[in-house]
Amino acid sequence: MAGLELLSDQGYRLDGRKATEVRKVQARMGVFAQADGSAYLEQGNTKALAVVYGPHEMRGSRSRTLHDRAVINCQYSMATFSTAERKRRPHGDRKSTEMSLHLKQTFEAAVMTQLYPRSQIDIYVKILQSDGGNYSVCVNAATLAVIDAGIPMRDYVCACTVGFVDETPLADLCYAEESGGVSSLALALLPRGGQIALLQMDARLHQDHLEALIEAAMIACKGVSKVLDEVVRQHLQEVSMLTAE
Amino acid sequence: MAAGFKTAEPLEYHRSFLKENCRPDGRELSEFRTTTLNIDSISTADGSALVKYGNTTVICGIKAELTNPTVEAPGKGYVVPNVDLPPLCSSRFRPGPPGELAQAASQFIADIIESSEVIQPEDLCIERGKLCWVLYCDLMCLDYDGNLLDACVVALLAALKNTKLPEVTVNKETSLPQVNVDQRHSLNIHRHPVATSFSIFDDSILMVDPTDEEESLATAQLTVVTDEEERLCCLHKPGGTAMSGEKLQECMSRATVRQREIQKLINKVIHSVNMEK
Amino acid sequence: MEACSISNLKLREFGCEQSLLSRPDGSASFIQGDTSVCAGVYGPAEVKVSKEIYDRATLEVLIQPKVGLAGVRERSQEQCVRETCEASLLLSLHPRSSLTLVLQVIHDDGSLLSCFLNAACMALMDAGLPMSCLFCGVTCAISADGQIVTDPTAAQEKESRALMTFAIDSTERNILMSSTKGSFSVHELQQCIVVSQKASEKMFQFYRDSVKRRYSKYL
Amino acid sequence: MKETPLSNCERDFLLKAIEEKKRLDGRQTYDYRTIKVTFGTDYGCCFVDLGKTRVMAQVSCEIVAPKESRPNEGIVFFNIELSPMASPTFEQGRQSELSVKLNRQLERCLRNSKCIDTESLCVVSGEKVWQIRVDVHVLNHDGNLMDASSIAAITALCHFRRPDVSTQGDEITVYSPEERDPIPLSVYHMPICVSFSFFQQGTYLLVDPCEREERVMDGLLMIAMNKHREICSIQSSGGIMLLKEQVMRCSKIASVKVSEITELVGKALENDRKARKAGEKCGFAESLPQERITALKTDKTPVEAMDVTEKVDDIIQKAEVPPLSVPSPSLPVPGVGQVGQNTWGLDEEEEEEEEGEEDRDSSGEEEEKGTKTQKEKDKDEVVELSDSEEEEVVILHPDT
Amino acid sequence: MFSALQDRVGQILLPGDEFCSDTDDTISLSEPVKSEKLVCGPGLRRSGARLLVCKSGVLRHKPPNVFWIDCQQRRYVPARGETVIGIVTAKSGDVFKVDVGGSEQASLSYLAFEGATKRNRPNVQVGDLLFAQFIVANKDMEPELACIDSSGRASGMGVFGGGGLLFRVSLGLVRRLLAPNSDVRSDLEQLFPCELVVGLNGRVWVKAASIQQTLIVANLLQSSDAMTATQRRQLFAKVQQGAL
Repeated sequence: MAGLELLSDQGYRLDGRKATEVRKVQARMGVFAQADGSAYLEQGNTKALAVVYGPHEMRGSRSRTLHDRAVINCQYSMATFSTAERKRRPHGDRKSTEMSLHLKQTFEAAVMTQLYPRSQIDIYVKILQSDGGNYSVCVNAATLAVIDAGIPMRDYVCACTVGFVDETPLADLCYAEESGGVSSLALALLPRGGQIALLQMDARLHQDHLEALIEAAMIACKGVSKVLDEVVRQHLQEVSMLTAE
Repeated sequence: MAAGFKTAEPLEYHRSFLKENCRPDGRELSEFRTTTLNIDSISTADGSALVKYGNTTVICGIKAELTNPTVEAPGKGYVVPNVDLPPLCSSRFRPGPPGELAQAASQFIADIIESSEVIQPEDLCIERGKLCWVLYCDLMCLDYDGNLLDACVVALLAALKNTKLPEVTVNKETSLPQVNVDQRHSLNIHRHPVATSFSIFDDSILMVDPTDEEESLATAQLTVVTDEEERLCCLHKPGGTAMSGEKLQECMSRATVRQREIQKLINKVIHSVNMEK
Repeated sequence: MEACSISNLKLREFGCEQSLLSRPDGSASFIQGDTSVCAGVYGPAEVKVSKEIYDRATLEVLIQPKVGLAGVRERSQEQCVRETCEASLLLSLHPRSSLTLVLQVIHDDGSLLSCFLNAACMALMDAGLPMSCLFCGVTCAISADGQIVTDPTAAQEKESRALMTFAIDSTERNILMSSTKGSFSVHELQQCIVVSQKASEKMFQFYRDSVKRRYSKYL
Repeated sequence: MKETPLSNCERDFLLKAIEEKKRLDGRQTYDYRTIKVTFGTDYGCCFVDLGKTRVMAQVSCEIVAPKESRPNEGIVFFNIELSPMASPTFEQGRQSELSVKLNRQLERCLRNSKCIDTESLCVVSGEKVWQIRVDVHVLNHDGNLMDASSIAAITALCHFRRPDVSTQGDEITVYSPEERDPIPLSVYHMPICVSFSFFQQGTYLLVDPCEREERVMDGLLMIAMNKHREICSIQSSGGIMLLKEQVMRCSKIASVKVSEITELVGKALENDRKARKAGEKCGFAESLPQERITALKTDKTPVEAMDVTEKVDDIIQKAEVPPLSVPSPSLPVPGVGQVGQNTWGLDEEEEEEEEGEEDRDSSGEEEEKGTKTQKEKDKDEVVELSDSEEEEVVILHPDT
Repeated sequence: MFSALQDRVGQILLPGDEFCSDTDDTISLSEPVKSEKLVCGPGLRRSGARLLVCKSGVLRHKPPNVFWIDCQQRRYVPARGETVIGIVTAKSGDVFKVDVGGSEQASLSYLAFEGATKRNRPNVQVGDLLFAQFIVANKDMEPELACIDSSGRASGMGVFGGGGLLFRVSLGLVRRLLAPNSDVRSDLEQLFPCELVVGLNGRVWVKAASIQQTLIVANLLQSSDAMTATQRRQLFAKVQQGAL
């Protein structure tokens, strides 16, 4: 890649991480009182906030009610200050509409919607600071928020973005790597069954490398799911201690 | 009782009048409503005119601005007409983007300006390829009671004749335009297009200058635009009952009479405004 | 009142294909020389409450240009085609329903509005909608030297002094719709009307032949 | 207008048929429907028929100012129009979910994979570059719009020729096709999309789903590749649970299909180039299927015009000549004229003191005052302009 | 008028053609001027003394005095007494909303089933197929369906559809299928046994022994839509020995 050296020959990346190392994940659940479920997640410098309302009765267009399962309504938007130059239309443009579509689809697969027929679950995700991997950070934050709301899910949904430089897959790309024209693959995984809820790839990559890239992405996702699992257990510990007194 | 009959059976109500070939407001079939013209009523515009066809009121304001000509036509300035039907002129128009009637009217006015060559675009050019005038002609309907197109054409023509453009000289070194406001010359108008609208009732009866009610009950609309040399600039009939060549000929002769009438009116009013200055 | 001379008038080769699309209820493509248009008709179908008319069907015409979005010119052409179709369709037979006519420009090489009208008429017939008469579109241009040219190409249109498009109905050959550009004398207008009425004979004969060919298997 | 609903029995039958590897039109699981590629009259216009799905693509170019972030690169813009002609559910104007998804996927597949050389589109670096606009119109929706649109878009781009251009200083001249023959775009590779539909939670897989199969499928995996077996983009949608092995199997099938389609497109482009070189007429008119009974074509037909002049003359004679005398307008006050018998007796109110102003208090006047332009009351009153933002207020006296 | 129509039977007519009665009823002393009664079906419209054609198609004649235009149409317009296949779209209160492919959704009361009472309601789910008859269908009223005939028996109507395939054909083919001794049906019978439900709104439901045969019948019917009788027989014969 022209310009900056994405992967030095000793195997270190721009921010000093190893090829398969995921950025530092810090998360807190139950950050808002009035929401049914909420979570704040930082993955490296990318900060996202997820809020879940529901399952509640259908509001807005009644015609979309499904008589056998809940309708998931997702909205993805980026704060105007989240990127270098100010974003004029935070959620109207095609990119964020598509991102909301993908979130909706990912969680329609993971959440057990058939338990709540004729109802609606709203998931709102806001990117406060964007440093690459927006999609995967949103999915991870939303997973925590749905768990915090107590809505049953088949499994954690953890996502990760993987790049491919000089024949080696790089886990969890930051903005510099993503915009450097690296072919990036975003993967949302249900770790226990190894099932892929969503797969999205840009830029050119030869077919033979595809297997290696997906393998690396699944390992990275499993790593993220361990971190998320640990955050949930610790949150439940605190809550149970408070109620125990 | 007549009001009840009119709202219950509007078509029958009108037919009863048309049998004695007159109309609910007392006019004959080929008679126009009182046409009132007021020139130079807006001082902030470079040219303005207000026209009333009975209740239908249209005001036209022309603002001239300096701009560089388009790549395809470096030697020509251009005219940007726009017909606006705000909600205040009739309950049928809702706020928001212009509806089909407003857009069709704007397109009609643009076609008239181009087809009738009322002004030569070359007159609007100051410096070939660099600087020219653009005339924004905004026609706003203040009260909609049928026959919008006739009122718009007369308002536009009167406003164009009333337009005064300041002198512009391009300073050689800085190539910046210098505008001296007090030295103004008016546009020279080559042709005087005047529109005459008809509507056809019950596929047979032809009537001139329809009101809003007559327009909504009519089965066809026709607008003929002629200039002083009896050349036709536009024959706009967007569908509706078919008309034979003879019927069209009848309309065209009525239109030429109307053209002379309006031209006389405009010249007199312009003359009175200049006299008074 | 100078009149223009009329000699060797001709119509470019034209053709039509019916029910070429599977989804619309009626569809037709019409080709005049290089100008070609594709039309699709849906209806009588469900109508939006805001557009519902109690005693007749609501006809909606949409013109899609080849490049970019529909502008003011397409909107005024839509009005012409819509009111022409409304004059020929028996809308009162299907109250509170909607008819949608979509016209897609395939290629514009002159006489586009008449190609719209011909495609619309064939598509409405293909959809089996009740009509009181047929209509066809004829475009006449008056060239710089006063010649009348029927069915002009884009080049002929550009350097013509005046351009007129007429919709003519099949029963009494009268003028349903007229849309003109440029200036012309009354005499020239009447001449173009009579020429268009003559040309419409050929078009209606072509309509009859194409329907005859289409039903040739069911006689 | 809503789509006709899908009945339960139709859904059950389709799923059972797929389990027995049987499809509605008798295709195998990995078969494509017949693909027909034809070209329009001018360069850059191409039609793709994928079974009954019909799509038209048109490429056009325009000189615009470049983006600040990339001053010496041209701009390529894609737009898929779901025309209301294609299906009763497509509405005019409103961006439906499907249209957003298709547009984004086409953009990702053709723009992010850099298949068009944008540097060659630069005319004057930083000032003027070519903007290539690809409009894809969907004419008939019978399933799998993504594949049809991507084939149409890339074929139209290869078929397109932009006018030649030369620059002297900052003056650029664009040559029309007659002066210099236009230049093709430089296309590095041709990404083609292949769509796989999944049924019964991923157990069954079909290529190129038709419209009925799309309505019963759980999800869709779209893989865009070029003939050098490079993957340009992957996108999975719908609530499906994929396994890694399935994705790998799909990419192998995709590479086979892509090479077939690329070869077909290459042949079509070649035939068209030969036809244009041989000077034959080409375009939509030629592709009219003459053999079908629903199509009919006639060649040039003369219009006999013998008795035109007689007819016109008798029409004009019959019409009565318009009267020459015309009622003259009355001028109650300078600046105001009126013609036609006036019903409101304007003259009696002659003695109104405000001259030069409409003295009838018709409704038109009040609203007009409400409008932003302040109407001039009379000569000496200071004309107070609307709160326009210029610093100093210029008082205009109309009678100077 | 009668003879004018008579000699145009089998020809193509376009909207706008008309038959006026005054041309041919020459007052002849010989045979008494019988007032012939004409029954004009779809595609013909009476306006004053004239008979106007309003759809393009072939003029057909049934012996006594019935004339109609056989027009190829895809969009169904409900008419009283016609049996159609509908899809249940909604259950609101005691009325089912049924999609019949027309301009409005038809309504079907829960009592309009055989043996249905207030307590013993019919088991109808959203998405089921219904074979029903129109009891009310005109342009000014919402169409109404019923699954019982005048004597209260179902006679073949009601919910059906397990295991078969529903597909759409043009209204012309449906009329030919339902014609008394229709040749299309006789050709089909020679192929292999199958169950066929034909709705006048262009919807056909077919179920054969295996899925393969059901698909073959469906494809045959859809392709024979635009074929002459001879071409169809060849196709059926080819299928007979070929792809069994």
